[in-house]
Amino acid sequence: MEPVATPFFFYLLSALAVVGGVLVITRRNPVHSALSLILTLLALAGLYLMLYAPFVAGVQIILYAGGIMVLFLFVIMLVNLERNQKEEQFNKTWLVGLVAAVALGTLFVIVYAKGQALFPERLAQLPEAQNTQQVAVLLYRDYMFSFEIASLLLLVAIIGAVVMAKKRID
Amino acid sequence: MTDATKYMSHLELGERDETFLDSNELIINMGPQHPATHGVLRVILKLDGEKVLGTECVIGYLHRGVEKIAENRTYTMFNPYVDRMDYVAAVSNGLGYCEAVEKLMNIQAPPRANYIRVILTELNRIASHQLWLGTHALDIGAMTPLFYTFRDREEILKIFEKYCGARLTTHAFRIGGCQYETYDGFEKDVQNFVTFVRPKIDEYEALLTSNRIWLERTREVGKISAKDCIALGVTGPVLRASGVKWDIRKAQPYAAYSEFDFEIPIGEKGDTYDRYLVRMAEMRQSLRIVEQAVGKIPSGPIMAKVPKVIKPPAGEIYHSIEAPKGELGYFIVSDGSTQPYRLRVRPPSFVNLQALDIMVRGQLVADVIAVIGTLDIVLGEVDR
Amino acid sequence: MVQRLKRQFGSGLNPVTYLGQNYMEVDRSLIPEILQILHDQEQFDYCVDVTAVHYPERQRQFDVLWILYSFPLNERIRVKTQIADGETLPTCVDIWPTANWLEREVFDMFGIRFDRHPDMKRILLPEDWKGFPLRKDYGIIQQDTEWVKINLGIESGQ
Amino acid sequence: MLNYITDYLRSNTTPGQAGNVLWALVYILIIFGGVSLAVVAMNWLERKLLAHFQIRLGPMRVGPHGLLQPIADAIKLLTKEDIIPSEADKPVFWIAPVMILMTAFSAYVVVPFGPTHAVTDMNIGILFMLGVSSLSVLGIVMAGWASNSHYPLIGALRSSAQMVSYEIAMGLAVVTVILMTSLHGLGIYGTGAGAAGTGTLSMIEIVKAQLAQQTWFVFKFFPLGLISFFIFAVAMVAETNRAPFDLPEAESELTAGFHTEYSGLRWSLFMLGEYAAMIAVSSIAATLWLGGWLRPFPNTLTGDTWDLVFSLFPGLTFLGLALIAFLGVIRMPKHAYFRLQTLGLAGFAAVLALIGLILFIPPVRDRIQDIYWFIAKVAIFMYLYIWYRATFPRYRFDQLMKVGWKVLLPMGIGVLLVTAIVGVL
Repeated sequence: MEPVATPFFFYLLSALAVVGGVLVITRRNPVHSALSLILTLLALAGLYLMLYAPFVAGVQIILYAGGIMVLFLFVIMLVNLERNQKEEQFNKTWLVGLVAAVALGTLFVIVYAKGQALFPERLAQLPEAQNTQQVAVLLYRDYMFSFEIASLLLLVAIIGAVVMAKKRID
Repeated sequence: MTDATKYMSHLELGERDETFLDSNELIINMGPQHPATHGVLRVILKLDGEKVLGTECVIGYLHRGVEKIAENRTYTMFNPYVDRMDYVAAVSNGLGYCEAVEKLMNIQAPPRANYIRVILTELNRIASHQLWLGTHALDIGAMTPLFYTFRDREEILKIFEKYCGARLTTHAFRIGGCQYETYDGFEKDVQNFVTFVRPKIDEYEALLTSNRIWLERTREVGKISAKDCIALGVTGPVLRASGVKWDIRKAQPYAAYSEFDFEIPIGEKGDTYDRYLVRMAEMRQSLRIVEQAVGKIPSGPIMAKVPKVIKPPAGEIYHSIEAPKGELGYFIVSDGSTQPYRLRVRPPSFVNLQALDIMVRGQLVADVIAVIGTLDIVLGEVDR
Repeated sequence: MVQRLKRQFGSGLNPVTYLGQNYMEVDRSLIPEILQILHDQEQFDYCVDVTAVHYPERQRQFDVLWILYSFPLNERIRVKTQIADGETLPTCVDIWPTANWLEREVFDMFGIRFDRHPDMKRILLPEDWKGFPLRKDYGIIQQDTEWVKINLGIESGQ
Repeated sequence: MLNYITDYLRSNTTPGQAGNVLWALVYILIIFGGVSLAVVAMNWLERKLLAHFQIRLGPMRVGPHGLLQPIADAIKLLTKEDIIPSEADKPVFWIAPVMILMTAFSAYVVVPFGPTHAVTDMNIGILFMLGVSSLSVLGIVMAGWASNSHYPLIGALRSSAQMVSYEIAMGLAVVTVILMTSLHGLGIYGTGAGAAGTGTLSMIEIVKAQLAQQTWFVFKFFPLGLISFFIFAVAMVAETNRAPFDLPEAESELTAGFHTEYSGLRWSLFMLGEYAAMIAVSSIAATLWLGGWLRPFPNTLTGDTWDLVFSLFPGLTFLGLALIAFLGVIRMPKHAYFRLQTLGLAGFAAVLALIGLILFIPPVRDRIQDIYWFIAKVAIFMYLYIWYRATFPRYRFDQLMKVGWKVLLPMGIGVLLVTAIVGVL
């Protein structure tokens, strides 16, 4: 597919993602935060598409935006909101947070500067049509064991959550 | 929402289900403007998620003080008022009132009048049940039966209109008999209606009786045992669906009911589905009665000898009939004047509505709607 | 049955039959006991109605009535007692739960209170209604007149 | 310009695939307009059909046989007062209907109306459709929450719980079909040339696989295809919140569910979104199981004669509709009052007949066929939607969940496993 106005869309999507991310932490209303997060996730899906990874983009939309965030919203709606809104937004750990953010940012910059040679000049030209197959091969052939371990872990987590949520059975 | 808590006093009885995921308790107002409460009934629901912990009915929005009106009207003048209580079964109301006053005055309506009364009352029972079926099915989400039942109910209303000029609040009977002689072709009309509506009732049943979704929505929903029914004074089809074979038409026959052959359909479990089946069977039995009555309607006068001014001797009387909703009773105290000293109506809907709470506890919100529908209340009668 | 009760309670109970319908006039003090016996021993398992009649010129202004029915016997009976204004009656909700709303309605319309009733408040009329409409001395346009006086500033809306 | 058009029409790719922005835009506009028009038509058809199911006449006053009723409705909705509850969360309240509408319409980007008639042939087509339609839950949740009122909130919670749970069954049914594109098992199903599909998520490739395997997937691995189709057909009704799964909008329980507080234009956006979503999922079903744009019996009734016969269908359909309209003209009451209406109906019939005749012209006939069959298949689903609504009572919420989790989900997994086993055998 001939790319269309690639830089424009890249910057648009990145800007959306950043704006969404900022809104997530600045909104007082948790529902608004969650909605901003969805915006970020959708922008990221767009970026994946631009990287010729449509399968990842699709999964991003279905799982994160469509599934997980809906559950998030569910929980937020069921929990009493009024109390949360009155709470002070930035509590005393904001300094720690800031330090951590700066450290992470520096790390990114350093890695990018030092290891620029590691990144290919251009994107590896994977045929777009085989992206899904590639993901499947990686997951189910090369990294099958770790994939299954991860799913087992999730299962354990689910069972644990149910057990914890269940108060007691007489 | 805030003032609802004021009425919640006895709702604390509901036990909290702590066996599964903890969730918020919610108090919800259903009505008074709600499509499924059949009028202006307001039900305050205390919910745990979608589970009903308790209900409280707030009624009286349609209270018109019928009993006070009666004390300020003569016996004849009050007759049309009773039609306005259970307005979908106005004929039954009129029958109960006229018979109560007749009993108080110790007069007997002539046989022909009694036959006309039986025919019209039973037609009215069918109309009432048809209306119930349509709205009940609509509440559960089946839109179509409503139109079918209204189409067929129309035929009954046409007969009423031809007989006495009114369709809904008929004022068909007078103290001592009937005002009007049957019109030409009355028997034929009724006969035609019976043959017309029999297959139609099968049609309703074809849509619903074995419909899986209908079964799931109505079976095991709003169960009430015979013991609870009796304790709560519930009468009519609701009582019979719980397995009590009791019908005033058989137990203490009035009008000409002792002369007809019919059965009392009963249910077993007392759930919404049984009540549905009982009412369907009742429609068929009513058709049987109508058919028999039209077949052997005697000739003769339609009015007993009634004094010009109705002035019952001092005394009191309680007379009840089997209205489509249950036992409809009139308790009249006379002081020998032309106006009742006290007239009390024992409304079936009012008493039956009390059972709502026991029927929906522990069930889901959607069941409340099914149960309100199956109780077949008419708010005009609940509030009077 | 009535004879048996008559023997048991003597002058407090007066059985009457009018137009083929039985009722008994019972002294106020005997009410709880008689209702209990009617339900437990005489099989009157269905309370059809609870209501009252107001006789303002009498010393004891109210007749309170219980209309009972027995499914096994297919028989109706009325129990009637006289009480004065302000006097209370024991509730029979624990005998017949159906009396709950019926007693509330009696309270609503006549202002007769029932002791130990779980939820004694108005049922058909609003909570802030003044007066008890089915008493004979309740003027039917009193509410109306009051409203027009306050809201329209005229003497009567009639 | 004309050259450009004819050039394009001769080419063999979708505009998106060819990177042709202009044509992609044209297609988007056509689809947007067409779907909106279809929704309007559905509005009229639903009212009319429901009415006839229920022994009524339905709209009869606005235009002959109420044909102009949707327009009247639209004018009414657009000019209605637009109420936003004072306690509502305004921005979210604003975005919610737009969100629903957007997701419903963006699903059409990958719907193949014909081998070349799609905006783009995305290689994750079906995944994209499922993903985008799952986003509409967000719109519903937002609407319910933003209204700041009990009924919409409960309606939204119900609705989203319902959609999230039925999505799983739906996904399993779809995966079964994707397996079928690459499997042809046992050698008895589809051994024609190119029968070995490669397994694909692209909507167009899925239809092509059905062509290559010489079977619609609803009949493949009988009865496996049929069962997965059934699962999808049930899940799809639940997914679009229609009867008998219309709990979020159960008017006897929750008044109008999540859009109780909406009015006027915004409310109509919800309706537009709902119907657009219905058409979108119906087109998934038609594409995946009923062979998309393929005409019936593409393999058994072959040859030029049959091709000709089937290519006459579009024209015949319109002529049939015109005939019905003409019968309506004849049955119109002969009264001066109805003259205008009669003329209008006659004009409408004439337009239908004209379209029918145009559709007989060979070049048009050939080009329109694919689209015709696709739309015909979708139309069957739309009719079913209305039929359900007239016939079924409504499920209770826990029963609905039970159907989703305890019936459809195990069935879906079972069918998936059996398909895989049968396929590799």
